[in-house]
Amino acid sequence: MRIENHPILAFADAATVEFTFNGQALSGREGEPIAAALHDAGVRVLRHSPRYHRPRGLFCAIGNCSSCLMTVNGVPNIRVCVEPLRAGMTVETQDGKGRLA
Amino acid sequence: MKEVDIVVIGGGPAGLSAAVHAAKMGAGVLLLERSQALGGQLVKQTHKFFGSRQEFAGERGFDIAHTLMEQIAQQEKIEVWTNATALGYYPDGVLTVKRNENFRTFRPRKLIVATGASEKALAFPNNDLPGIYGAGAVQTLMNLYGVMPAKRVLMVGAGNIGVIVAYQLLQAGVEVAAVIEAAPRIGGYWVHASKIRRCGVPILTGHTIRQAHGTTQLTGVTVCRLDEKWTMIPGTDTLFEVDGLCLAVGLSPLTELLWQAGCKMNFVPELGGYVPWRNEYLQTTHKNVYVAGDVAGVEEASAAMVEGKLAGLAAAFALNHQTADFAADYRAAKQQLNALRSGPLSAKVCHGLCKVMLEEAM
Amino acid sequence: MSDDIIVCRCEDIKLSEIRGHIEQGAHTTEEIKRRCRCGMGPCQGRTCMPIVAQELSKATGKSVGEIQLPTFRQPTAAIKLGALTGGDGDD
Amino acid sequence: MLAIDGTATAEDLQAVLPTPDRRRRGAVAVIECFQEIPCNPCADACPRGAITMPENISQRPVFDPDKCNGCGVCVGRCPGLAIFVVDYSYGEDTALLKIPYEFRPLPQAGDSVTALDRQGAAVGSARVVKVQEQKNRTTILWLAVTAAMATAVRNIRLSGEVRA
Amino acid sequence: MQWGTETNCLLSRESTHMLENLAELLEVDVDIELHQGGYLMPAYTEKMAGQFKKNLELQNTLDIPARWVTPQEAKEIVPLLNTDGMIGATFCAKDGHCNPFKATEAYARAARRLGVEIRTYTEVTGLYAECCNIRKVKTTTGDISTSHVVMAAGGYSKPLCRTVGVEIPLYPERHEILVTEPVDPVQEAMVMSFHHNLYCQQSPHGSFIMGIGHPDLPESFDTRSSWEFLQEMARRVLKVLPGLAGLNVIRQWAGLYDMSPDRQPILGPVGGVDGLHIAAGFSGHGFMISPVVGRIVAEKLLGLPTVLPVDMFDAGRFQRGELFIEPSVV
Repeated sequence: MRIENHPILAFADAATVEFTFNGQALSGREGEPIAAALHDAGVRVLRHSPRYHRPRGLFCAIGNCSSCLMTVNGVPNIRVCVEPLRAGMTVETQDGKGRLA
Repeated sequence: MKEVDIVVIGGGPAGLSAAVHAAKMGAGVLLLERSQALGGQLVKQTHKFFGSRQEFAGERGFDIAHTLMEQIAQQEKIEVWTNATALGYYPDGVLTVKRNENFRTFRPRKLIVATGASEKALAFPNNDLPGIYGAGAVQTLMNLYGVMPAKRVLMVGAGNIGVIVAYQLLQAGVEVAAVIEAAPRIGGYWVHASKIRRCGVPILTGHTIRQAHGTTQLTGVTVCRLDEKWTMIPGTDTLFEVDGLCLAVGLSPLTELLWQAGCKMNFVPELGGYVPWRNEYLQTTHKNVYVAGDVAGVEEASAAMVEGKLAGLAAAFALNHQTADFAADYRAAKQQLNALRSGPLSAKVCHGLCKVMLEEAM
Repeated sequence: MSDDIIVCRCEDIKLSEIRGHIEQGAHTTEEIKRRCRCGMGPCQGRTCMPIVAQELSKATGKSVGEIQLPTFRQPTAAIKLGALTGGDGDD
Repeated sequence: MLAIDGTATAEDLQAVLPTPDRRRRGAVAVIECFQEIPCNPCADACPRGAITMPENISQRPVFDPDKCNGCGVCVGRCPGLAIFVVDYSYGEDTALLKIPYEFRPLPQAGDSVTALDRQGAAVGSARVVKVQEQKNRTTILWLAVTAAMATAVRNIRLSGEVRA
Repeated sequence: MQWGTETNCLLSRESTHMLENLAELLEVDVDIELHQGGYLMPAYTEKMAGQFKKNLELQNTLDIPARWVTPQEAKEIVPLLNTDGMIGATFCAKDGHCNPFKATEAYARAARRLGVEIRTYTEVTGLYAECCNIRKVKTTTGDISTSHVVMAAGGYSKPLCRTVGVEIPLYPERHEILVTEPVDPVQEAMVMSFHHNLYCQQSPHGSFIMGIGHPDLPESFDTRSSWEFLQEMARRVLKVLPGLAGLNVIRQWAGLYDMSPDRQPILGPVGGVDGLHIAAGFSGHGFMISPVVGRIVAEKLLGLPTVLPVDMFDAGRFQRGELFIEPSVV
């Protein structure tokens, strides 16, 4: 969910772009981290962990922790907390270690 | 390979200030910032800062960031690289950098490390469920991108970050179920605590997490009380039905590059963990490596800015750059830092700093 | 969901495993790393090593400051092999 | 207690609330700053020199109620949102409060809102007299409350809104 | 097992057999993560192809199941392989790798069970000999009296032997290595290219591990990493395995090879000091042959006949000018 009316901050306008998440059409703001657009759409499970297949989501938001690795445009292990959203991206939940394209 | 006078690593309050003051002395500066934008944690801070006018007291963190960025833009001697991560510092004095998706190498004559700190994690069952965030992540989502992290959040940690982010959550329209804190006392400024308290948010000191619940994402958190030996008291469980859990349980300095440089380090709990030995010029035991801000010991942003100034001036001076007011400028900044650290709340930091101060001068 | 605690997110390592290695005589972060890969993932141990150090401190009676951390190896952030071939060209 | 749950005790407040004599003379600031933090914008803000820092910025501000006229400039400047203005001379049994407010949506002058105490509990209703928006985005709300509530009320909730 | 001399072929063949059955052999319950995905060794010149084919003949007479493969077959074995310029390759499916930490642990457990005392966190500071006989080992946790010492301290063997006046021609050489983040298995076999002077394998865990050989590195105990290695490694490996370009490097480190003048180990007693036996100088391929070498060292120590002949590796060969020439070594 987006913050509609903030007492202190004004959020810069960015173009709305379309992308897909596991085949589902979603939209977000161009250039924001993919994880932000997914959160706005209510998607918080970003991957499943390599050994126990536990659901994982956004945790550190600075590209440190490996919690948010997803497959983007076919490339595995993309840190979506820092990867900017671009129009037409294919974003997929990653199960395990990811397949080298 | 590019030769540079001074490379500043980190575009937060310490790094920005270091770059400005080194450039004012006449040194060429390359400023590296790993994220898309300068400002570090400042850009996520919606509250007004403490301190005095010199440290922009009364202004909000993100406004201060913009002021510093303007100062940077005015300095021709500063080159700014964003999306640029320092990858390694090698024995031959070469710094490697990833900028966008390119690999670059430098041989800086002086290096100012202002990499800040990273958030500590907490071990409890199901601590990896989606919906559990570091406080920094929550701030990034809400305050940079305008996205709510959850509908109802439990905050862990009543240090300044915990109480400040709890207030920011309320400002964003997110419900805050409570702030819990393992210590028997609130660590953050009482004024920040009072702000969330009068919004009806309970602050539960002497409480910790027993367990998080949820199958695919967070649905609740069981909290229990701690006795004076920090052990969980049976029968004191409370369940909070929340879809967000925010961890603000402390910071530890991001010191990888300092270890790689072979700087002598010391474990100082008062400063957040391992920090480098340094002299009064913020120079480490590696003569070309200076530090400023949280990487030198976790403290407030105001102190980080002044440390940045000191490190920037000292590194430029060491490269034979001179200005007429250098000595006066330096003395004034020292006094400014001492004033910031003069209160009882800085006693811990001062105590910690004593454990890593080198005596010999530059 | 189990009651166990994930210590290392990268390699999915649980607290019970860490404690098991400590019981079997692993008394340094380096030994634990070699036995179970804790800290060897993409995050370079930033999340897990403080927790491991705490466990070692509890088990050995040493203070956390006396627990030696594993070496901080380069690179501090992940970089693609393809990016490394570029060298010092323009961006 | 502030250190335990973030709420000032009666004793804490005793030291900062206006004396009966000062109450009678009209609007006055209440500086609920109980901790020695390095900070001095309140002293810089006061046009009448009623707030000063004794020696260094880490001490608590010293307040001279006789110099204060309750203008409320400090209310909007205090980084800790810890300064309020209370005016017991506002009406027969009504006091005027000026409180800092940083939430949206803002109430409008004339609205009736729920008055909250220092723990966020509803203690009655308040009438919004004026909404003073400021450049620094800390809005100052002027609230009319019963005199009996004036030392307790420190926040508001819009009608029908449940924040926590 | 794809060596060019009978001795090395046999040492590695026997060691492979031992590793294949290590748990039974040592009577310990340890999974050493042995994975026999094969080694692929591409040839890019006629000269190299000629040597490889000669090696194959030798290997096949010794029951080592290596074979010649065409570039196309090589690509089937390693799908990411760039076969441009490749004449062919040799491949032995029985080659593989195992987890060295686990294998060491297995041996340590077996040794302890047999009564061996293992002292960790104990640094050997020197040896002590009297009348040309070993008497003591000096350590940071006290002296140990003994009449026999097996010096298997890698590059540190030389300075330690010096403490009793024995000079062995070893020198440490820094070798750098890098590892990528793990991905699902795509490459079973290790690629070892003499032409590019590199090796690259995907571990069972999923990460790729790779290193390069440097011809004339200075003697050094330095184990710090260099930035040049990252670039050089990436440039070379992407020529052979271009599909790895998108893979993230997460760590680099360096270790020491204990090099001997002919890049072959020094095994057995040394002249001058009785009771001092050397097992060092493995020049980067020690782990591979260590199971059987360990056995041989024990046999020699006890004066028993050895399972394989290793006299050609004796310490005196350098003085005599009888270097052991192995044509197939990185």
